[in-house]
This record gives sequence, structure tokens and C-alpha cells, in this order.
Amino acid sequence: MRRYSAFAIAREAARHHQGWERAWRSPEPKKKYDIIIVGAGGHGLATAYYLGKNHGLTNIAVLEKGWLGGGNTGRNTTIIRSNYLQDPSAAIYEKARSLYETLSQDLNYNIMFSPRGVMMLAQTQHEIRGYQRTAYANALQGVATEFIGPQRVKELCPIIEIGGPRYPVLGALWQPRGGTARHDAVAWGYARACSDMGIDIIQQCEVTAIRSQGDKVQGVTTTKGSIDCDKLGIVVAGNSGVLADMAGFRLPLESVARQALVSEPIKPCMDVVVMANTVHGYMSQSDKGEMVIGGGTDGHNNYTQRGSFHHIEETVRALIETFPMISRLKMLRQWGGIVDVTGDRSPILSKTPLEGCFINGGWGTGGFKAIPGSGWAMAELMAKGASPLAAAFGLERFREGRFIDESVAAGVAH
Amino acid sequence: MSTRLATGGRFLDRNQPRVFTFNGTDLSGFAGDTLASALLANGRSMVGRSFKYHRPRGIVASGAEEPNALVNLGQGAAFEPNQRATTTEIFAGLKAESQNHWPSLEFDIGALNNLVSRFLPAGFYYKTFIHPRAAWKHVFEPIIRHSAGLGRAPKERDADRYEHFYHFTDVLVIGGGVAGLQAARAAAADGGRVLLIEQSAQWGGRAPVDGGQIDGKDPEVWINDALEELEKAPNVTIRRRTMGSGVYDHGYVLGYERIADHTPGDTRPRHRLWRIRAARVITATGAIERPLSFAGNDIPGVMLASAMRDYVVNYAVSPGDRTVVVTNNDDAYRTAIALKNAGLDVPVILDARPQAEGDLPRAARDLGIRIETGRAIARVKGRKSVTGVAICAQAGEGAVLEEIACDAVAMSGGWSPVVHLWSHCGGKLIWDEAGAFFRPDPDRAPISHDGQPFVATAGAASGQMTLAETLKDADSAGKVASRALGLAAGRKGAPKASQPQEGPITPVWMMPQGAGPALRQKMWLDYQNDVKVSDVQLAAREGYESVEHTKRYTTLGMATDQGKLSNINGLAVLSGALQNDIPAVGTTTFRPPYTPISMGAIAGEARGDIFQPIRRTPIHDWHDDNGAEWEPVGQWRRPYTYRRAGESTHDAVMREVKNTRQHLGLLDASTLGKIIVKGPDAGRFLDMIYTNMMSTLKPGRCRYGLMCSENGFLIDDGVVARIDDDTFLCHTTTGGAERIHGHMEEWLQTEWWDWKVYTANITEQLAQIAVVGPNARKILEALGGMDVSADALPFMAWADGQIGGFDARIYRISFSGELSYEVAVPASQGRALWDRLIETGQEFGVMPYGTEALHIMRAEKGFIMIGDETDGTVIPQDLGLNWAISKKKDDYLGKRAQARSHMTDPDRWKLVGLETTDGSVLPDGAYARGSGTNENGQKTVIGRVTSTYYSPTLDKGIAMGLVLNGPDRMGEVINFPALDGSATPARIVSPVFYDPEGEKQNV
Amino acid sequence: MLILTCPCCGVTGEETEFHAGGQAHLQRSGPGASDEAFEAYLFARENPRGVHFERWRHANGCGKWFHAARCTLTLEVFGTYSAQTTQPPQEVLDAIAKRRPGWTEGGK
Amino acid sequence: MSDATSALNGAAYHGYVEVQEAGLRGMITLRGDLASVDIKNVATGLGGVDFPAQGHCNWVEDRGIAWMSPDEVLVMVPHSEVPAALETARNVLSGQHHLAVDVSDARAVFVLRGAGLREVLAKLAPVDMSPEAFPAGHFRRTRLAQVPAAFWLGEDDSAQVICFRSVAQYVFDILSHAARPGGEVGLYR
Repeated sequence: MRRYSAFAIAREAARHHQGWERAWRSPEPKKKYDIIIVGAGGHGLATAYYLGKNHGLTNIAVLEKGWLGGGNTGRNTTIIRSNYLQDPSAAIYEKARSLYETLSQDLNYNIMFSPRGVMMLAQTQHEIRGYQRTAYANALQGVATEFIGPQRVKELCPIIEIGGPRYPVLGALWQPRGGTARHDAVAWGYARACSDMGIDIIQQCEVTAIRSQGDKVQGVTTTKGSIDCDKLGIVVAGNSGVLADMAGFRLPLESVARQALVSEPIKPCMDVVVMANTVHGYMSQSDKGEMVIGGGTDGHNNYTQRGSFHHIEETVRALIETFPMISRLKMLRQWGGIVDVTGDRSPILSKTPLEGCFINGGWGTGGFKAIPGSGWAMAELMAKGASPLAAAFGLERFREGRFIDESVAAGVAH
Repeated sequence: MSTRLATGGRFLDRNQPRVFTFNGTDLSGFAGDTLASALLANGRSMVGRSFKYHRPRGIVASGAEEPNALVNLGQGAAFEPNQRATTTEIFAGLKAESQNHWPSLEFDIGALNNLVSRFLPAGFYYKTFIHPRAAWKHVFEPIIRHSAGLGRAPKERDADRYEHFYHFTDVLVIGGGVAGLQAARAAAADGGRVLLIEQSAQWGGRAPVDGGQIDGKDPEVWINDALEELEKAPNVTIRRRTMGSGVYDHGYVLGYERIADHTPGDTRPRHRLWRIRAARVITATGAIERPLSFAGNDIPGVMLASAMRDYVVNYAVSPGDRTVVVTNNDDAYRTAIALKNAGLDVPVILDARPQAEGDLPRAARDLGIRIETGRAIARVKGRKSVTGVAICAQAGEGAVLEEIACDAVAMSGGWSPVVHLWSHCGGKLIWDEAGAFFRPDPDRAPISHDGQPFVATAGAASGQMTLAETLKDADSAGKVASRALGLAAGRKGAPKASQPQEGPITPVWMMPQGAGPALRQKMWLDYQNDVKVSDVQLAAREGYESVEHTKRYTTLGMATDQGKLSNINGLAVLSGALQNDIPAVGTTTFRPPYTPISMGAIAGEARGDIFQPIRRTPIHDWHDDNGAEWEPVGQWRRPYTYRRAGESTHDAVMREVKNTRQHLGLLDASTLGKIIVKGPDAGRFLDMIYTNMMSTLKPGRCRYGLMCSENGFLIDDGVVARIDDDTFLCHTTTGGAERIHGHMEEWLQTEWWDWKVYTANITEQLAQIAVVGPNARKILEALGGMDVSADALPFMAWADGQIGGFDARIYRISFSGELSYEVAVPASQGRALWDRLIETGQEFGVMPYGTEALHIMRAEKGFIMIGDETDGTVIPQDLGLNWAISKKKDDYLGKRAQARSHMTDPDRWKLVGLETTDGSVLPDGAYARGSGTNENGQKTVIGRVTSTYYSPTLDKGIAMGLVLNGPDRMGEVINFPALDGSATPARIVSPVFYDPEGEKQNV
Repeated sequence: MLILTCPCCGVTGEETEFHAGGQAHLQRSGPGASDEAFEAYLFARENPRGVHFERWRHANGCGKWFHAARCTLTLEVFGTYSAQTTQPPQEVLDAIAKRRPGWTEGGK
Repeated sequence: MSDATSALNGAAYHGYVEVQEAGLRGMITLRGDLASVDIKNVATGLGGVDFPAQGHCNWVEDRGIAWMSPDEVLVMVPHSEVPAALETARNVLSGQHHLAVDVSDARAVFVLRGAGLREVLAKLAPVDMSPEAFPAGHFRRTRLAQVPAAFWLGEDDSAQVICFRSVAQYVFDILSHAARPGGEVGLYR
């Protein structure tokens, strides 16, 4: 693989950029692989990458029914943070965040990780207590966060209205090393690195059946023919249920639409990521200048990648209350993605009833920030049969009642 | 240079001059001008800078598709960035500034990017800025961010008002051109309700500019007749300045009405967002002309041929004295003819096709215009404005045959139907070979709730490019819609139209077709984002082969015009590079809105005081008048404490606790949920809802109960009073009322629907006041009325009666550990009772207390608080509440869940009291450190603080917490690390710190 | 933005007047049920790409729960019906069969 | 009782539509088998009007009955008559499964007057307010902006809007905002 660098660009400029090679090969599938990963999104590609990098396994095919990175990897609001409350969540998200720090260098592909800082606003007494608790938990989990006061919030993000008439900002949980990254680049960078290791990425190849012998996985049938494998990883956010169905088991999850929108680009005015959970909205500014805004999820099952407009409405009015200056900005584009939501809103990284078949899904709306950690853990799980990072995310937790519930602000006080 | 013509201008009212300001200079236009036409009339062809290379940018189009002419509009609280000049009507005093340059439009430092543009191809940033690691965030990213972005960020709070409007109609027609007008006429013929909306201020669309005859009339006359007819029809509503911005599922359409953008400061709302629900939608949104890809096609003065025609005919604006027309179709000849008729010079028409023999070329020849077929533009000369063109053979590689001086270029690459609204909700497209465009596939229309197609297109939006076809198509679209709604469609036929015959188009995706790399690096596809032919080809070469990959890698079509001009041209270049045909490559997804809509309009009225509802108790105003510091609890506001002059919040809370424990406190408990549960099966039902046995409760008595979810977790608690044999009153937490009432109804309606139980949420019917403290009985006796003695009204009993003349129900319950009565009266008398209690209470040392005092007092008693001790992961067994879990019942909601292995695990975190060894207050939310780390390297924790306060009663810090096997470890000292590395040791004690025997409350 | 017709009060309203309640016709497992059965009752969901039977509450309306048969791919609604039943009524199944020839319950 | 007060003490806003809080109204939630003769009799006896069809409200002066759901009606009587009315209901319906409860003070009522009232409501409620779709006498439970509410129109240019007492101020404010001069849409006249 020819390395990317300023020098390479200068060299190519001299010949009108005619000499750039393909970022990834597009091979025809072989008859058999040691491992097949279904789904060439961020999580699937990262899984393949760490199988190669950490475990020396490269006889791998990553199958994608559409185009790589075309699912939720390319539809999210690119927020990266690890300020979670429960130990297992904090562990895997912090692993991911720390891998993001050096991912551009590891992949020789600039994924534009921008550790600009993420703040979650506390706008009620209840939230103050919740975020203080999280800060204490994070300290013991090795996640660098702090609870900051309103004035500091205003310094870090001058466009916030901290004295709002309804929900004054009372403080915030601040993670200085959280931030954003260029979502497509994460998939493209992993794909290029995988391809370079000899891993086959096969696009336009839809899995139509999963073949097994007894209770052991044997391979898959695809639109490009039948392919055998010893191990199978299902990493298909939005379609986990469908693939699980092919493999003969059901999952504790439902697929719903989640929406996001961007404003027209304006000059830089916001250098942090802000999440306001009381009013349900979060916002950051992309390098292009667009205000990137996350919307809500529908309550009903939906595979259309279109959501209902009232969620956009709720999010926008909430953000106008927090950032009055956006009222005269315009919404440029809204879109939807399909997210798999589990019974406890936490992901599944697990063996399955079908031997040799593993699943990684149910990331809900939180998948992008987890990609490197998720791939790291999934690779370890598939290579060794167990991974400390994945241990708590097994399917059995739903039977045992051993939930990982991050939405801990259940009731409200008397 | 562009200028205003002496005569003409369909839209202009020359009697109404309008003075406006551009970049600080006063300029003059007329009523009817858009900002774009007025700028051109003033010779301002260069109006901005591009996104990436900061190249000079001029006006290219005349409508919503304009990629370049974006301005900062207005000032202060009315400032708005990225306003499109071509869709901005001018008004007196309008102030606009060009964007994305420093220090000035004429001289822009950012234009340095242009000089090094060869080093900045598509995706260059993915390939560099990789080392050193810190440099991206601190050096490269800031540079990129500052050169990117377009308009300035607004600073002030928006001064305007906005609103929403729900409208329902049988047929919605989007687009007020001749197609839309005819579709609306046809759809309305049989009485169906029709709404016709047009995004601009003018009806009629392109027809009056493009010419022809409708029913033997001039289009303009026909349009006015049609409008008059529609305005008269009682079943038709028509609306200008209202854009169909998005089509959503089940016939939901957003209409973006710009009411007062052109009349700022009048009393009207600025924007109104129509939420239209239409049984059928007809999009008559016309078509958009495509640019041609030749070197220098982005230099100011190069304009779409149709736009140039619009400016000449509608606004009497000459884009230049000498205009070269370049085309691959007949339509562009209309522009040459229009220019000629306006007395302007057209040195040559360059037609890439081998021959041009249609009516229009003939007419042009007759006017003496030179026509060169098989010719192309090798490159446009000039930097900030066009000075001439170099001509070459379209078939060749760009060898210059001739140079012609000119100050404007009109280009036409053919037309693409506007398919956005059709596509928003899943309508599919097919490639039309003859017209070289994507058009809607009528067989794959968006599906509505009834499984029927609900969107149809009409006219040019369907790909019907001649006047006659357009009207025929629109007429049938209207009739089909009307029929689909069961109305017999009108018999009237479509209007007859005539127009010059047009010859076929020849697709031209690059000019000349053999252009080499050097030229391809100067051929712009996306003017705003600076995406060139060479960039798309590079993306393909590097394997970004999917159209979505290419779009995202090059940013083609991602600018504020969302690729209205660039999508098809880019797609064609990509398919060329992949040696694949265009339909096989496919399009990117069209997403709402059609053009950007204001956030203000989306939020509507919900801002400031009415951003969200605030729920007020009947006593709210008294609290407000008496120093209440508010705490939001759900949508309720409850007094956190009542601060007196000179007091800190903490002082106030301490005072309230002490006074309540020593004398008398009042709490507004009206927000607590109150649900009536009545019926022969009410007891049986509550036995399922609560973990306790409620069916055995005696009328006249109260019992504290717990509710769990079917998943086993504690969701609510409260006191249940049995009113009579088949009636119970269930108290819930504040904010719990609606949730729990819904929970009860859900089980009654969907699981136990044969049980005879009715419920009613009467929370707001009653004002409830807690009268608390040693003097509680005294004040009630002073008020006079019902007997509240220990014998008549013992602890955990209730009674109806009169107190101080009020009809009241009094509960003898305590959440503070003191002698306590909760007095409930109708809400309409709540304030009166409160006033009376305050007045009568003076001699007994009455003081109101807020939620914080309430919390402290319940914590002193070791009472749990939903949301503090519980967080959605806690079961009653964790809280030492087994006494409240009936052993006799074989079922209740959550019972099975609590039998799962993890729930029955002996090693769970359980509720205990915590006392710091030095009397200090434990930090809220702190975790207790265990020994060692887990396999992920996280420090082991063995518990956490759930509630912690300074207790004025005990004069020390007290806390409750959940600790691993806590109750078995009484007396043990555990450590709570602070964030600074220090640690607070605390002893595990009983959670009941105050009056463990309960003597005080039971007197 | 869906529109649904409440079979209890006859109102045809938009999504914001209703509250989605997840998969319909779940069989409650109480004490005595096996771990597997209980897990399935609480968590295993059909989540089909296609016909879905689901619960809705007319929250900003008559307050009643009802059931709907809806396609999760096109969002078309085949019918709404009473919540007081353990399986979809025949007319709803017929409506589905009409729109989705060959469809069988469970989507298999 | 003399010192009984409504949520907003009869506050009024005079926009292009007039918004006025109506003061205290007596309201009884009556749940039971609506097919039952006794239930019907109690409702019509107290409400002084015919029993309403599904989705309707019959209303004359200060009495009426609104159809709330298949097992619930709202009986409206003068505020002072509620205790007696409940007593009547209790006597007549004793022995049959029902629920009759006073919700008068849990509510606030607003009266809208003026030709534009249909469009004022259409700015806040996702309901087809055109005369053909929503004639006088139709009763609709829905939401106004962000809170649940119910309303019906009288024969004269007036509408009655019911909401919960705790959000009376919010509902008054959004109705007033919608009725502000300059906001005329010009429909449904």
C-alpha cells in the first residue's frame, strides 16, 4: 500500500493526480474463509482489522450487501465520548475513545479525530446529582471527566444561554478528551487497512442464508454464491434481527428510526460538543461549518430510514432554547437511520446458540463512538472465545436479569 | 457588465424604487426585484467566494437552485446568514453582505487556496495532516474550519415570531406554474378540497418567459384566467411564498410560508410552517437546467441560459452586452433570441450537436445570429468576470480554433425534472434516454397508510418538457387524483398548447469530450463546494465507486443547494469514469427539505415562556410571592426552599427543617399523584399492581405501597387509602401520576380486561397540604371542625369532614417522622386553605418548607425516595423493604422477575445508612472503593451514596447508600474516594437516624 | 408521521396523539414460568421487516389501548382493532393477505 | 363556596380572536357501561341534554354531556351543584359497577369567540378544523401544542376549550399567541 502523506500529494499534483491507487481492492469471493464478517460498516471493518492486527488472522471476508460504510456509520452525528456510568460501558467506550486518539496514525488515514471536548448539561437538581455520580464513577474507571459549573460552561461554549428562563444551566459533566471524527473516513480508513492486510471486502454481496451443520455454523449463501467459513460474525446494525433469524435465534431488540439534521454551514462559533438531555437535544459544529444536531427516535418499529418530523421539531425547539442564535439558521438536510435497541439499551457482543456464530449489535444510537473498542472486543471474542471487554454484554444477561442500564434517571423525586 | 434595460420587466413596478445596501454601498432596485436581479441591474455580477478555493462567484441561476449568491442578510436580532439572493425579494432598507471572504469580496486572502488548488484535490485531507498527532486539533483543523463555513454566525436572540398551522386537504398541488395551475383546476373540478402552493411571489413559472400559446392565448393571459377561476372556487385555497419543503409518510407535507421576509417589522409572524395532511399530492415542481462542464465555467458572467432569459424578460436585466450561448439542445436558442430582441449582442451560439435544424435554431438564424455546430468552449477567459471564450471542436481535445470576446456566457446542458419531493418518501426514478434525465417512475410511487400511491408528478416534473405535454400531463394528474378520492373527474379536456418544434438533445457531460487532465481540473460541477470533473474521476480511480462514496469523498452535491445543479452532471462523469451506464450508477438519496427552512419556523410558537408547559399548583402564586426558589420536577415547579432576606439557600433549608421538627411546617403536596381505583375487582387489581397486599386494607385506613415493573424494578411508591369496600385512592410520586395511571390502565385494558375496575386520575382536582410538626394537631384544632385527635384519627388513618369551614379529607400520614396530617380540599379552595393555615398558624410558629427540607427529613428517618435510592436498577429487596412485599400473594407485577438468578444473588448492593467518621457530609454520588481492579483495569467499587445531607436535627452529615452486603456489615468503615485523590471514610449504620421507634409521628 | 384510526373512539389522528406500545399479543409469563419463557415474554421480539402487530394507546385522545397491523417497510396500516383479544381478527388478516399475497403470520 | 377560585380568575386576551377563561364549571367524570339505561338517565338527568353520540358534545348554557370514550362521559353542571349531582349518581347507580367523580377543579375552561377561532385552534391542534370536517357539536380530545386538551364548537362563533388546571396559564398563553393580530391565516371563514 502506498502511504498517504503531504509528499505523496505533492508528487501526484505534478501529474494531475493520475497515479493514485485504489484505497481498497474489490475482489471476487473465495470458496472458503476462516472467518466471515457480515456487514462492512465501522464495527464490521474494525472487527476484521483487529482480527488481523491483534490476532494475525487475515483469511477473512467482510461481506456488505450495499456499499461499505453505508449504514449508520455514515448517518450518525459523529460524537465520541466515554463518560458512561456503568463499568462495562465505560470500559468499552473508553477503549474505543483511546483507540480513536491514534487511529489516523494507525491506519495512515486521517479520520480527523477532534478531541474538542464533550459536555452534558445539568439543567435540573436531579441531573446535577446524576452527573456528579457519573464523575465519581468515571474517576475510578479511569475515564477523565469532571463536573463543571455554569460559568465554565459559558467559557467553553459562549453561544449557550446559561440563564435560560426555563432550564438554566446548573453545571455540566465535562469530558475534555471526548470529541468528534469524520464518520465516513473511519469506515474508509479501516477498509483500506484491512484490504492492505489481505482481507477481502466484498461489496454488493447480500447474505441470503446462513448454513449450519448440526448446531455449528458452516457458511453463508450470498448473492455472489455460497461461501464457507469456520467462524461467522454478524455485525449488521439495523438488520441484526433479520440475520439472527437466518441463524435460527431471536434477539432481544427492536429496530427503530433515529433522526439527525444539519444546518447550513456558518463560520466557526462552537468548539465543543454539547448534549442537553433534559430538553433532549445535542449539537456540535462540523469542520465544514454545519451545526450537526441529533434528533430523537420513533417509538415504533421502522425500517424505512425515515422518521417522523415531530422528533425533529422537538429537538430543534429544545436547542433554540439552549442556543437562541440558531433560530435564524436554516435546516439544510435531515435524514434517518435504523438503530437496533435492546431490552436494556446496551449493546450485545456475544456468542450465540449457533456454535461459531457471534453477534455484535444493539448499539442503539451510540454505535459510532464505540467502533474501535467494539471491533477490538469482537475480534478478541471471535479469536479466543472470550473478551473481558465483551464479557458483560452477553445475551445471557437478559435471562439472568443482569442488565447494563445507562438510563438510570428512572423516577423523579417526590 | 450587467445592467438594467430601459424597458420591460414583467415583475417590476418601476414606479416603486427600492433602495438597499450591498457591502455597505447603497444601490437601487424596484419593487418586484429579487436581490439577485437588483444586484445584476447594478452591475454586480460577482457576489461571493466559493467554499474551498475562495474563487470569485457570480450569479448562475434565477431561483432556488442558485449555488453562489448567498449573502448575510439583515442586522442584529434580524440577522440571517446564507440567504439566497435569487429567492430574496428586495424591500426598502434591505442590508446584505457577501460571504466567505477576508478582508473583502474583491481581495480575499483565502483565495491563496486557489493558487495551490492542485495540491488540494478531493479528499486531500484524508491523506495528510496525519502527523504529528496533536497537529490536527490544534493547527490543521482550525485552519480548515476558518476557511470553510459560509455566512457569519448570528449573535442575538431572534426577535421574530413564528407559528405552525395544521391543514387538511384532498389534493395538495405543489408548484404554481402552468402545470400546477392546470392540475389544481382538474383536481378541483369535482369539488374535492384543493390546496395549491407556490414557493415564489409569482404565479405561472417559466411559461411566460419561454413563450408559446395556450388555448390560443398568450401564456400570461391564460395564467391570469386560471388564477381567477381558482380564486373563485370555494373548494380551492391558493398560497404564494409557500414552498413544499418536505413530503413525509402518510401524506404529511411541510409547507414553508415566508409571510414577512419581504416586509420585516410588520406585525405578522415571519414564517408559518404548514403541516399539511393530503390524501393525494401532486408535485408540479418543474425542471432545472443543467450547466455544461467546460474549463472556466465558474467564472462570474457564466450563467444558465434559462436564468439569463428570466433576468431579461422578468426583471429587464441585461447580463452583458455580448453573450456567447453554448448548448446541446434547442431550448437555449430561446435565450439567444430573447437577448437579441432586447437589443443585445449574441456573437455566436456554440451548439455541441452536429446539426441544429429545429424551429428555434431557424428563428435564431433568421435574426442573423451566427450558429456554430459541433463546437464547444475550450475555456472561458477572465478571472473575476468573463472577458471572452476560446472555441474548439466538441469532438476534439480542446485545440483552440478561435477566440471571441464577450462579457457573458449562457450555457445549457439540458434539463432535469425536480424530483426531490417525489423522492423524499420513497418514490423511485427511471432514466429517460431521450431527454437524458432521471424522471419519476409512476409505477413506483410513494405508498401511503392505505397502501395506495399518494404522490404524483405533473408537467416538467414528470419529464414532460413541452408546453402541450406539460398541460396534458398536469390535467390528467389532477383528474387521476380526483378519481382516486372517489370523485368523478371533470370532463373538460386539457388546454391545447402550441410551441416551436424542438430538435433532440445530445447529452454532453464534458466539453470538449476529449479534454485532458489540465482542462478537467478547471471544469466545475459543484460551484459552491468547488468540486470539479477531475475530483469525481479521482474518486472513481481510488475505488470510491458508489455514488454515495463519491458524493461524500468529493462533497459533490453537499452544499447548501444540495446539488440541484451538480448531481446529474457529477453522476454522468462518475458513470463515464466507471465505464458504466448512468442508471446502473444510480442517484444519491433526496432528503428534506427541498431548500433550507428556518429553525425558527420548525420550533413554531414554542419559545421563551411557552417553550414548554409549566404545571402550577393552586398555591403556586403564593410560593412565588414568598421567595420560593423553584425546582423543576417533571413539568411541575416545586419550591426548593423559601429564602428570606439575608439568608443563604442552605440557611433557609436548615431553618425550615428545624422549625418543622420543633414547631410547625407546611408543605404544598398538591403535585403528588392521586388515582381513584374503583370496582368489585379493585382489591384484586391492586394486589397485582403493588408488591403489598392491598385487598386486606380496611376502609378508613392507609398503607404505604410499592410498585414494580414487570421487569422487577421499583417504579413508584406512595400511600394507598381505602375509601370504601370497592374504592381505593392511590398516591403516587410527583410526576408519577400520569405514568402510573397509564400503567394501571394498560394492564386493565390489555391483560385483565374482564376485571371490573375503573380508574380516574384526580391529581389536579385536589390541593393537598401537609401540616407537619409537634403543633400540627393544635393548628387543625384551632381551625375547628372535625375531630383530629389520636383516637378519632390515629396514625395511618384518614377521615372526611369539615375543617375551618372547608370540606376536606385528612390523611394521618407522615413522610417526615413528625406528627403530620395531609389535608386535601378541592383545588379551587387550595389557596384559601393555605392562606388560612398561614394566618392561623402564626401563633404555632408556622413556616412553609420546600422539597430540600422534605428530603432531609425523610432521609433522617431512612425513608427512601424514588429516583434517589432507586435508579431503575434497584429492586425492593435491595432497600430492606421486604416487609412491604407480600409473602402470601402468588403473583404481582415483578414477582417472577425478582426470582431471576441475578436478583436473588445474595451478593447485591443493599441499602444502609452511612456516617462519616468526622461528621462531615459525604459527597453526593460518591462510590465506595473496594480492593484491586477488575479485568478491565477499573478500580473495584463496593457501594455508592444515594442520598446525603447535613442534618440540622442531628448536627452532622447523614447519608444513605447501597453497599455490597451492606446490612451484614454494620459498623464497618468503608472509603469514598474524592476526585482529588483524597478519601472520606464512613461507617455503615442503620439508615434510620431519627426517632427509630417512631414515637414522634404516632402521638 | 403516521396516521392511525382509533377503533375505540373512531378518531383518525396523527402519530403525536398516540403512544406506541410495542409488539402485540404477548403472552404474559408469571411466577412458575421457566427462565426461558420469562425472558422471551419480556425481551424476545419479532421485529419483522414487514407485517407487524403492535400496541398503541390513544394517549392524547380517548386514552384507550388498541392494536394495529402495520408494515415496517412501507409503514402502511392494514387495520386497527381492539386490544381485548389474543389474536388479530379475520378481517385484518384478510386485509393483509390482500396486500401481501402469500404472507403468513410470523412472516415465515 | 365563596372563596372558590378558577385557575386564572377569568383572564382574557383580545386578539383577532377573543380568548377568555370561563371560570369554574362543574364537571363529573362518569364511567360505566354507556349502554346502561341507568347510566344514560343519570347523565341526561344531570346534564340536561340528550345523551351524546360517539365523538360529540351536547351543550346548552351551563349544562351538557361530552362523550369521552366508550366507557366514559363528562357531565357538566353548574359548579355549586356538583355535590348534589354526585349524591344523585351514587343513589341511582348503587349496586352497578360505575365510577362517578368530581373533576371540576382539575380543569380549566376557555371560551374562544370570533370568526377566526377555527384557524386559531388549527395552529395548535393536529385536527381538521374546516367547517365540513368539524361542525358544531363535534367533540375532540386531542392536544393543544404540548398538552392534552378537548374542545367543541357552538353554533355561534364560539368554541369551548378544556384543559388541565395546572397548565391553564400555558394554554391561555398559546391561544393568545395564536390569536395575535397579524397572524390571520384567512381560512375556514
